[in-house]
Amino acid sequence: MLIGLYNYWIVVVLMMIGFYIVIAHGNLIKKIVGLTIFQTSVFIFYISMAKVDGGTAPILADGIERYSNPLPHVLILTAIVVGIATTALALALTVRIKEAYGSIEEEHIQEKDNQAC
Amino acid sequence: MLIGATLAILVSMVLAIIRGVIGSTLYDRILAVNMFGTKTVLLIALLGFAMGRPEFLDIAIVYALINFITVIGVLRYSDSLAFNQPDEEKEPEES
Amino acid sequence: MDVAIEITSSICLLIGSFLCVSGGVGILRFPDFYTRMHAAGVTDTLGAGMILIGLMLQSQDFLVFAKLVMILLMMLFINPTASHALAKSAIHNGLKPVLDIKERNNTESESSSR
Amino acid sequence: MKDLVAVVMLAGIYGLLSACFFVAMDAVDVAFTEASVGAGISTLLMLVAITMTGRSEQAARHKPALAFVVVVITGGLLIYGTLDMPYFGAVDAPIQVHVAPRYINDSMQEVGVPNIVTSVLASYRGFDTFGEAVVIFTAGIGVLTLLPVLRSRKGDDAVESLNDSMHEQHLIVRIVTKILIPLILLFALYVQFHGDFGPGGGFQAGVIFAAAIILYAMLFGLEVARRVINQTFIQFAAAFGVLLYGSVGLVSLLNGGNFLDYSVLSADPIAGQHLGILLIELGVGCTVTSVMVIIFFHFAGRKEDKQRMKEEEVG
Amino acid sequence: MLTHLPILQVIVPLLAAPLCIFLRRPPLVWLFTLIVSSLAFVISILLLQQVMASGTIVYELGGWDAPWGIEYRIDALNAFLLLIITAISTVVLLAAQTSISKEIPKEKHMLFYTLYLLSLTGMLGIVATGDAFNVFVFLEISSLSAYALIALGKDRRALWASFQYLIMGTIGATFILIGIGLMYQMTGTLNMEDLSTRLPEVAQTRTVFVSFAFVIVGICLKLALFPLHLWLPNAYTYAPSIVTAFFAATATKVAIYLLIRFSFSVFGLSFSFTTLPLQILFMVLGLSGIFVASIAAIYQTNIKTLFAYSSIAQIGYMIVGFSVSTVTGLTATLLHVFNHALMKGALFLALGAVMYRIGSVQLSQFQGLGRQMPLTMAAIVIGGLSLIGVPLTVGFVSKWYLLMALIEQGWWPVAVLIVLGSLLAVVYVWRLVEIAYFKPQLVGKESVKEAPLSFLIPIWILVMANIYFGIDTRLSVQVAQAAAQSLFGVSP
Repeated sequence: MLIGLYNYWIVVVLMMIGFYIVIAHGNLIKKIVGLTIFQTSVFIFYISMAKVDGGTAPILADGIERYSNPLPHVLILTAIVVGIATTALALALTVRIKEAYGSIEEEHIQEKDNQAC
Repeated sequence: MLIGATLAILVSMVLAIIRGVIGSTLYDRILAVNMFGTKTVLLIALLGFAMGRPEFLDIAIVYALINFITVIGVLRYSDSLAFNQPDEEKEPEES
Repeated sequence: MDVAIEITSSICLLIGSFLCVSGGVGILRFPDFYTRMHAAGVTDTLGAGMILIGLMLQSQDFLVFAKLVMILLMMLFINPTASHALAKSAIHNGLKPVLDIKERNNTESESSSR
Repeated sequence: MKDLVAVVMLAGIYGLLSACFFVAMDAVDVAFTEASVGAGISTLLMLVAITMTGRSEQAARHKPALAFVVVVITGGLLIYGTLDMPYFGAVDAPIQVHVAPRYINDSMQEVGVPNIVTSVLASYRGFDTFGEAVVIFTAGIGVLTLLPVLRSRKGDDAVESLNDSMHEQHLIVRIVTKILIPLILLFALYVQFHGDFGPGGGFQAGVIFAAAIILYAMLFGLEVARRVINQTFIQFAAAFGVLLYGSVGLVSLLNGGNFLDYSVLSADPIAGQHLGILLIELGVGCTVTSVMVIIFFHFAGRKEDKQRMKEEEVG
Repeated sequence: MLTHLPILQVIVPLLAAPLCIFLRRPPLVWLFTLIVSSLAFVISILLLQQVMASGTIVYELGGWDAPWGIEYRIDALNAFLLLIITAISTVVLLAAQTSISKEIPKEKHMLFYTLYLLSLTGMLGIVATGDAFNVFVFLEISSLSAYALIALGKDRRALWASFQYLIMGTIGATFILIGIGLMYQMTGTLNMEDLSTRLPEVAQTRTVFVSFAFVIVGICLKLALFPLHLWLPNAYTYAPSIVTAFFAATATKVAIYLLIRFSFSVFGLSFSFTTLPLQILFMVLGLSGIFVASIAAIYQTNIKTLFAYSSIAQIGYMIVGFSVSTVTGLTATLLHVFNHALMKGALFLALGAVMYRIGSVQLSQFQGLGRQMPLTMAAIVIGGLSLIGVPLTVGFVSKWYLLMALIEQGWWPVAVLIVLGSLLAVVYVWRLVEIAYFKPQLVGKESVKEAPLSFLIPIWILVMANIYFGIDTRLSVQVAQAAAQSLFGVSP
């Protein structure tokens, strides 16, 4: 079991590191970096599923019998695009937040909001 | 031999990462990233040969390009990065 | 003939690997940024070149060979340029080279507080 | 680690590493994309953003204990879930025996493209890719709304002087870049049209194309690049890409097939598939290039506009 | 062309979005968007008719058959949701041009409509598709445009709200992605129909259990179910009024749809509700959502926040109906989805009108508005009554069905709690009514006039619908029942 699944476990650990950064850090840029790590780890997870022992890249060529599963690759291509779209939007928001609040720390922003109320 | 070279590249990648983590100045980190990128290009090329399908060298070319662009990008913005450091932070380095 | 190519290629790869590892050690162990850059810059270009030549010798396909040449050319272009830009930028922004270990600490804090 | 630049750099390294992993896992197309996106574009965008938001993180955390508990529970759950999964690399896992074999065995007869990933991406699951193009288009529009161009300017001369220091300083880089940019563009075209046979395709080509333009903008000044690539034009180009993709679908609809059924585009189904894939890859490439350029121009432009406004206030 | 209706439903607004960029002139773009949205509405009516007459419609995209290609699968449930979304979108758009003229700078109007259409596309895509991964793609289209739309709000807090929503939404989407990945790992397919036949074989594995958990938690983040609701109040409060009206009426409904689709169709009833203690869990979460959110609503001074909390409470009702997991319970949930869209659409549009005239929606600003803006305030009152569940309004119908479902199962205590929860709604609606009708006018606000017609027409369309469907319940109940029955596999 250790041999069969260790790959997934490492990915899970990576995922959780990303997830932890997202929810525990107050700095918005760090949150975004965490989000990227989280998502990238999910991509790794998908790609590991696709691997077949003795398989090779799913581009047809003569004399090759076994290919890895192309479907997760396709899904992850789409997911990567979604990821960069989210990152770009999040960064744009961060820039605007910095302009509006003068800070990109969660605590400062919440303080300022409470004062305004 | 290919495997050996791959291992050597991996070792130097690890060393580059360590430098990237220790950093100490921004330029050290850029250097580490740059070196890491170069090593990645080589790693991809070697992996292609080791796995018996060397026709995927396009990826290596992209890596080389991207690496260059990243370094230029960092340098382009490093002026304002150095400028932008808030005063309350005296030593941003060392985690 | 094949054996000769195989041996040449192996030697190239061996030299390349050695250079890469030594570059890695250099970037880790040298005292300041400029010496580290020297280690990395020099070994990167030559080491990468050697490895790529080694691979070229092994390639059967023409397209693969052409791509390897392309990578090599780009490496020769890009690496020195990047090193040059990096060094120039560093010195421009006031990072001073350290020649004496004792001076190191105070120079570094000076440079980063800029 | 409090230095955000270092954080971003290391995140870039993480992107490179995961791309290496993808190569080792046979996912060459994904590695291609991850390299250009994860290590390239997103690192660059984060850097530009950091120049505007400040470089270092402040203040220690308050109560990460709760977050830690949540993370441990989620992680534990996931590991628990992996216990019944087929082993890594198993040949008889459900995903290897159910849907995928048809792609691997029949796609050559049905679509006629050696790169299975391309045929699945563009034909079998073409609608997902359409969605992908729309997602990136949405991001472009979102950035346009969030970071509009701030224009209070005297003339373009002022801008030139701003970049002078960069120009003089990096003369060699500029010359090398001048040589490289045509090569990069050529390579992008190669990736665009070679996607049927090797790794690559519209998205990757778009990113590389955009990277060339971004490189140009970084070294020769944003204003110069903006003059070369008109703002309205690039917005049109982004919209055009999505429309091209959509209209391929509509044409197949009018020819009596279902939406995005390329077989009806030509008398010979395989030729039709080829034509359809070519066109939609072009559409994706067009949208991705223009959106990436839009995003970068608006990030970097925001920064320069603000700098200029600050100077005008002082002056 | 009729056979292509399912795909036209989605691609008409989708292709219209980039066309907006070419049109550029705001009034033109508005008209165009309105036409496109009405077109989508017409398509959804036709679809509903087809489905009710001849059963499920399957449409294979790209001409590839199901597990290999992506398919659209429209049954009564989808068609019902499609109808709600397009109807609300069209009605809300009527007021859009007037409302955003005061809230959004002119040069962004074109982009606003583009984003609006994209977000509409995303929601329609989620509902129409029969492919699990396609859900994720369209979910992201709708979310990304939602983040940008919310950030268009005038207050700087809109930015922060949007950022929080972005983080939560992306985590949710990534969780769904993990869940779909695990599901795919165990079955080898992404098609929902195919999944539902292949999942029972592996239903006892831990992997499927975890994948279910991740999908459900991800959806609940999007749904703003009680403990995961934190992003919602701010996002609704600071977004432009039109956006709030549109999202409050549709976005959470789409999430409810996903919840129902995944737990009933994909994983199957027996897995979702027998193997797991989901029934109790959702019951508790739903009830606590109702109480916590209603009590929070009572203490709000910003009316938009007040109704945002009330939305969370209403989601609680839907979840309670869902957790009963009988045909009647599900009918109640679907009815409430429909009815809540009508109420909240009307309420938030009316608030938009107030915002247009006064420029604020603070409770104190409402003093004496009952006389100055009688039609708008009357609409708010009727909407509020509907929220409470007073007979002759739609709110009553869905609560009635909910109570019936609970009593059928013999869950008396829960039924009593539901009635108590409704009483809390009386409190917060009354606060508003009291201030608007029984307090003197504010000094300096005498010149405030009734809202312009472009507001009153859509508001009253929705209010009339509120009353009409409260009296003549045939259409909504029939469709909801058909949808619920098809999910339980009972032929109508």
